[in-house]
Amino acid sequence: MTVMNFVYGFIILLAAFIFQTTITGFNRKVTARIQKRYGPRWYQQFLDIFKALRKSSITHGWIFDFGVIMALGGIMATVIFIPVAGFEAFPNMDNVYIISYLLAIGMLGMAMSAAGSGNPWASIGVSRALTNMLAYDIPLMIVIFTLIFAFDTASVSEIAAMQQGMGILGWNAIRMPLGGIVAFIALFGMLGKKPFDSFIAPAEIASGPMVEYGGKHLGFMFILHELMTFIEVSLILNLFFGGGSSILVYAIKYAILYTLVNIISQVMPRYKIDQAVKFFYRVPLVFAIIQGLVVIFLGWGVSVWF
Amino acid sequence: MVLENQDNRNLWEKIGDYFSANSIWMKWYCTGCGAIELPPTMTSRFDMERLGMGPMATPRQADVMLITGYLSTKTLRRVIYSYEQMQDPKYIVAFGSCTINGGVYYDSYATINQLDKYIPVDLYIAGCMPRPEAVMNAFADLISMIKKGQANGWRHYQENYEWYKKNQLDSLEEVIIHDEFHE
Amino acid sequence: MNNPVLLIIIPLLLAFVSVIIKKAGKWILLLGVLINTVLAFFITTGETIIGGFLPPAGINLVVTQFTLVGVILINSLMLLTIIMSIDLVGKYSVILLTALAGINGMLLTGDLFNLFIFMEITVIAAYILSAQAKKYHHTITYLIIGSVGSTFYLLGIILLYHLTGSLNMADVAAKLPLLTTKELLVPILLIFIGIGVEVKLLPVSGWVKGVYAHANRLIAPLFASIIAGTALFVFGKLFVSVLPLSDTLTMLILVMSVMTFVFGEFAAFKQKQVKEILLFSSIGQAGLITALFISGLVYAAVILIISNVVSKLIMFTIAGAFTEKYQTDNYHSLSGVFVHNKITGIAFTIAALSMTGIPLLIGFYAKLNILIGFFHAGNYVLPVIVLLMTIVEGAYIIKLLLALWAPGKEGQVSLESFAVEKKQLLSVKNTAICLIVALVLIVGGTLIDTTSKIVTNGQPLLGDESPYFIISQSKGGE
Amino acid sequence: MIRLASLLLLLIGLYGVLTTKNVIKMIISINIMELGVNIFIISVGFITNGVAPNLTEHIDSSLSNFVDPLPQALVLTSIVIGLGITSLGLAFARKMNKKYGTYDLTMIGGMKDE
Amino acid sequence: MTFITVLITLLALSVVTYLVSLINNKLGAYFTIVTSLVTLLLLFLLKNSIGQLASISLFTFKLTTVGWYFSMVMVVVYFTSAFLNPFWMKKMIYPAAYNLFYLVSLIGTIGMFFARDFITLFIFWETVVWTSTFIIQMGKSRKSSYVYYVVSAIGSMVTLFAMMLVYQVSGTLEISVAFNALTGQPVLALIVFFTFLLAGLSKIGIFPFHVWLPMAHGSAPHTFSPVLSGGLVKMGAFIAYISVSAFAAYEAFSSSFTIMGIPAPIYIIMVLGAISIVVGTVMAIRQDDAKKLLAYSSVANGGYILIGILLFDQLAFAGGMLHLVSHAIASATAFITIAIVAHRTGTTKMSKLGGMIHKMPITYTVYLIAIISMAGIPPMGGFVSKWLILQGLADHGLLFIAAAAFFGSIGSFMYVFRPLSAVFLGQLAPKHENVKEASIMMQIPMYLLTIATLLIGVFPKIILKVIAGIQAEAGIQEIVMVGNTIVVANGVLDTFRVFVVFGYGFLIALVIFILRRKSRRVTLMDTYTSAEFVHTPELLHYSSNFYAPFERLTKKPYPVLNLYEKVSIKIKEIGHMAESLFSSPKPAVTIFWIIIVFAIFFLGGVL
Repeated sequence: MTVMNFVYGFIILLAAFIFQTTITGFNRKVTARIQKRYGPRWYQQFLDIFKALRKSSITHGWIFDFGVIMALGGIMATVIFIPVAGFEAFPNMDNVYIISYLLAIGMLGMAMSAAGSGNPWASIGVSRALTNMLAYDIPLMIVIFTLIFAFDTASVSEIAAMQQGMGILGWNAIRMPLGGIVAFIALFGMLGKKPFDSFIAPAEIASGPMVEYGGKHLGFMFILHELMTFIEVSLILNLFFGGGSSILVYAIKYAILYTLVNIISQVMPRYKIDQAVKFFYRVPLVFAIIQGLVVIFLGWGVSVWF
Repeated sequence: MVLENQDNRNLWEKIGDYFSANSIWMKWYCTGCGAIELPPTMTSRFDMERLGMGPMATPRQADVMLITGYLSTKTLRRVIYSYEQMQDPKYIVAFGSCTINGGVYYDSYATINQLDKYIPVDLYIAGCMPRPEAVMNAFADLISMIKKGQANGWRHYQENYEWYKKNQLDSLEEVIIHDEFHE
Repeated sequence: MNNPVLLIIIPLLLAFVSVIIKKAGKWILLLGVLINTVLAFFITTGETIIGGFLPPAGINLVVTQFTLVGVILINSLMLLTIIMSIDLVGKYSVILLTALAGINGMLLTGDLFNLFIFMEITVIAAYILSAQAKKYHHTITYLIIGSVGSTFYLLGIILLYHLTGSLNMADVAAKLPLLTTKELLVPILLIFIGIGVEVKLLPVSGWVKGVYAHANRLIAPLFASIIAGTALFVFGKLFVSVLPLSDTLTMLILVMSVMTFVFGEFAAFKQKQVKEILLFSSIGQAGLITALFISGLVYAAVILIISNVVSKLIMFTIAGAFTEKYQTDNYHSLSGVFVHNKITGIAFTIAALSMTGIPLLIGFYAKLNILIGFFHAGNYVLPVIVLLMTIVEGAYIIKLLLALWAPGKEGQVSLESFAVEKKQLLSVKNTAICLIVALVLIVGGTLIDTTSKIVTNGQPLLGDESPYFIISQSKGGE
Repeated sequence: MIRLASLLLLLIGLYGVLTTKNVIKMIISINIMELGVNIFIISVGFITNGVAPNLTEHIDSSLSNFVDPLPQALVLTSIVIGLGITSLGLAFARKMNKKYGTYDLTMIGGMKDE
Repeated sequence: MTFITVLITLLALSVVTYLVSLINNKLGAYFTIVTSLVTLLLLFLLKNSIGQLASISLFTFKLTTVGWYFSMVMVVVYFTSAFLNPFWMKKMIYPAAYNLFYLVSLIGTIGMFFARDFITLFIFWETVVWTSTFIIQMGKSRKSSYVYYVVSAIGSMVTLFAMMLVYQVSGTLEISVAFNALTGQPVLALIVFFTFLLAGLSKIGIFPFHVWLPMAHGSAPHTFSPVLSGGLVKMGAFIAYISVSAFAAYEAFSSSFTIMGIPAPIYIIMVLGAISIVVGTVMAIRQDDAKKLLAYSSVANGGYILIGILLFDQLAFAGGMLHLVSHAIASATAFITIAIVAHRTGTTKMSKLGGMIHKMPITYTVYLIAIISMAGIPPMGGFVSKWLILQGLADHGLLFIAAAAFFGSIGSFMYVFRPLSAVFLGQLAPKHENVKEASIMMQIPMYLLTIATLLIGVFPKIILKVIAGIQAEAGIQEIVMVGNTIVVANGVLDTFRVFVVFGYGFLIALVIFILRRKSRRVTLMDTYTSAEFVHTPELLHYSSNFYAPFERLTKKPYPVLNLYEKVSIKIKEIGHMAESLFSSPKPAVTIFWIIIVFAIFFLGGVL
């Protein structure tokens, strides 16, 4: 653990933020085009974030601030652990459990801060978000568990590396197709994209957890959202779509994956939260378990494809 | 209301205003008939996201409040309450003649005639109701005003708070009411 | 001094004295019981011939280690009961002395017909005692069932006499194996039912509830621990060492005992009156003890009898005090009664816990021996039943204890102010006795080696060779 | 024969206890039972053409047709005990009648025990 | 110093405590703190004499690492909870007895963990059961105490059966030797395994036996709930440990049917553990009472511990053992904070609380750290143990159990957040306007436990070293630590680094936050209400039906809940039947039965 590690970490943070915000801006345009609009400027997302940071803000007590900071801190720490195309700021720290549980501290911070505002919408939003998490995470974790069992490692970068060299056929999403489907669906839930966006639901619960945020808190939330998106997409990308052999490949794959999710989500309606839970437990969970059984008992898709 | 013309902003404020001008989130207060003019403004025909504008769920997040029509005394209380919850810098765009002079309701006992006696309006859009073209035009004007640092209604409200409060209390007796049967 | 006849003679004699000197009745009673208790500690094992005829023709008293335990136990308990309830004795001193004589006779006699006579003496005394509650219909019920039972017993021993030509237990025991099972069936069955009525085996003990439930502080422990204990000892003596049981009969009696055990505990679980809980629990325990005797686990049975009668003595005394002071023994109406009577409560609790078989109390030691004995006999079903019933027993005991200790509604913190009105349950003397007896339960359960030495005196009880728990053996050398 | 008769008496007594409601009748039934048992006891010791078991010079002690004396002793005791129980029972019955005004157990059994 | 000396010292101290309590119960309560502290110190000194044998009267003891480990956990929990005792003395109906039982149950647990033979184990076990039963009834509910006892009794009686069976077969009571006699007798081994484990299962609250936990934990005196959940529940884990180590379940069932290398009997128990994770999680999410919620979370965490210990390998076993500590500490902390809230406000119902953070920020922070650990989020203790368990499960490929573990771990976010939000965050009801922060005395245990949680989370080595010792003692592969890094076959974990990086991220965020303009403080009621004027804070507090959609999904409770009640009713019915059939006041009925018995026996004898 040297200073350089931290510098690298900061670089990853910055790069992730800039990259993801750009991609988000790009996708806002994509969305607009789907809706036959012109859409905002590609850097609109940056403008929004900086504008939010610029505004004045209110606070509902120390936890309202502390939660936001803790959320962003936790998410930033998680981003630092994400391996990008074989590049790791802190080597050997890319354990999939660390990433997925460290992610939770960010969420906890956000939830805490939101609930600390004393606004019932925020609490409802948090309750929905957590329920949503319970829905998508189980199938996803089972598939990840299958991967760990199959490759005998929980390191994200090692799993990513094992998929490379065989082209598209090496991807876990192809080797373990059901698992790939589960991961792809779960990504929607993780990103809070339609049809699993009921915890934001601006017209229903006034944007849920974010209801009381204005000014810099809102700006933090936006940054947080961008970084979280980066973590989640990267995780799925590394685990199921082969990661990337170079930064460029990684970025392209990333953009395609994210855009694909965005495009699909744009034509989706919204599930009620209990419907989402039911859906995840009916389809992806069954898929995940079948995939797990296939891998564990038959060994298909572990060492070789075909 | 007199808008300040001389530009005495420092560099940070200028940069900030640049961001503010290009990213305007609105809270549209759908009190009157003007609300129906906004969907076409937002969707593919006029697409106000081009300007970096978009709807937001709560006043805390929003930069601009659109008063889309006449205000009864009852709704005025809510408008004032929501406005005070917004974060600086914040702007108000008032739609239609009702907000300017009462419009067709000029002699109604239940509506107010002149909005800027109660809260600072940065921009009026004339018409009954203004069409989306007019609305888009007004937004463009608002953007340029912000860029120039001329949309200072929120500052004006802070500076003349007593005056506004007095007007509000004269008409409403009480802004934040404690009892739902009061009105 | 080792003539056990005195144990029978002295109470009888004093009973006559007590008739004459009515005023001093209770002191004579106390004297008699005291003498008896002291004597009980000094008798030694052996055979005493009465009347000069040698057995089998003559009458004899047989003192084995088994009877010795019974005699000491029962006489001491009698003493304690009398001391505790001396104020209630009143005109019953004659009856009590007679009962004492009958009880000692039952325990000591070596003759089947004498057993009948002593049993009748005891039972008649019991009838009269049961009338103390002035519930004459219950007394009559008891009387009728008891009479039928004794008639059966009489018929049974006469049949045995017919078959063997002897009434001496040892002689009969020696002769019976020569007879066929079928010949023996009816007499054994009749004797079993006759004793079963007194032992409180279930289908034939309808009298118990009526009599026990209304008995007072004096009568209730007398019935529950003294008479019941005696009956159990007699049962053990008869069915382990005298009467050979065929396999079928063993099985049937075992089933009946176990049924008594199970149903007794279940019925106790259902009750809400303290005395009714205790009486059904007594029935259940009696079932278990007979089952142990039938299975040949005499040591375990004796320990269980000790545990049970001592516990019941304390508990019934206190339960009697409930009725005496609060006119009810429904535990819901007695909520928090021990708040004001902590020491009484502690004694009651220890007794109850011992009954449930809590470690370091003698009930636990009994349970250990039961398990070890059954396992040794290759019986894996009965231990399961015993343990399941322990759970049921524990359940109603804890419910009872909680109600008596902790007043207040469900969902509220229990406070002293919710408790029933403050009354002193037992006098200081009685409280002290209860506590000391409770401590005996603890000591007996802790110093296991001593207990076993006292009970067995180094020789197997009634020829029971099955293993039992001793620390020095079980823990191995170290 | 006599044993059958005694058995019959026993059963009659049992039947009586089972079916009657009146306490007095029950006690009588028990008496009948006891009677049956007593007769049975006697019959056990009875030997046809037996001799009284008196040890005098007139009787040859080697004879084997002594009537067994023991049952007769037993029966005496049994009768005494039976008498005691009967009188006790009757006394209780009287008491009961005084308290409840009836000899019928079923009438009282239905009452609350308070 | 011998163990017997320690035991007798403690016994003497507890008697002294009792006597002091009789005079002044508050002073007595302080004595409980002192005594438990003395216990802690003495136990710490005993670490050097591990391996020592001791015996007194009926009891024999052997000092083992695992016993030491378990009893240290227990004493820490007892010691810290004891700080609350003085404040509850006037709410107790029997304060002196409470103090005595508190200490006796502590001694009971210690004796149990060091027991060398079955009888000692059983006696101390029952001591704990009874003392805790009598303590629980001093709380809100007698019924809970009753249920607690009954379920415990089911466990202990069945276990007694197993112990005596083993004694019968082996002729010895010594735990480490007795089980050897079972080799080569698979059926017997099976019976002994299930029956012996039952006490553990009932104590740790595994699925069909979990009913007592929420009732007892929920309504026990607030001072005792931390002990129950943090401490006593862990006694079950000890039984589970014996069943895999001394009993050597893996060797005993090596020839039986295996699932992923796990013998079927062990797998069945693990499935029960998995079910209790799911049930505990689902039920915890549904609770309104904070203590009940935490109690159900204990059910779920008990499942983790059981699974971990039963796997008995390098990884998951260490995880289970570590989870024992981390959950004990976290759960005790959480219960202590809730107890303090209850002390200040008089309720534990979440729908009646809210906004406590503004009145008791320290309590809040402590609770926050506790739940972070409980939910298994990185910088805290709970994460390391959960990580080890999950890695271990992945190592074995136990899919379904892992699924339950994931469910429990994600579900724990939901249930731990609920009290956080409903009790501490949200609107402050006006009636709680004058609530004060916990007093210094109450804060001490909170600080101690919080530090412990953090230490375990950041430097798990402290505990894992001991666990490695236990693993060596049990003869399995030891957990490997290189520096601060836990190195296992399928992953590495360096919690210190995680902590530092988290701190780094936090620092960056803090800097950005401070650099921006200061926020204006507004009141809690100045919040977005769709421009409606609301003046009742209670109306703006979202706390009842917190997870309404989820509750809708899990509306139908599973049938086992009523099982005990049904059995109890059935027993009463049979009892009533027996009573009315056999205890009629009419003599004719009994005579009838005499005849029937005669007839049956006669027929039986003749045929």
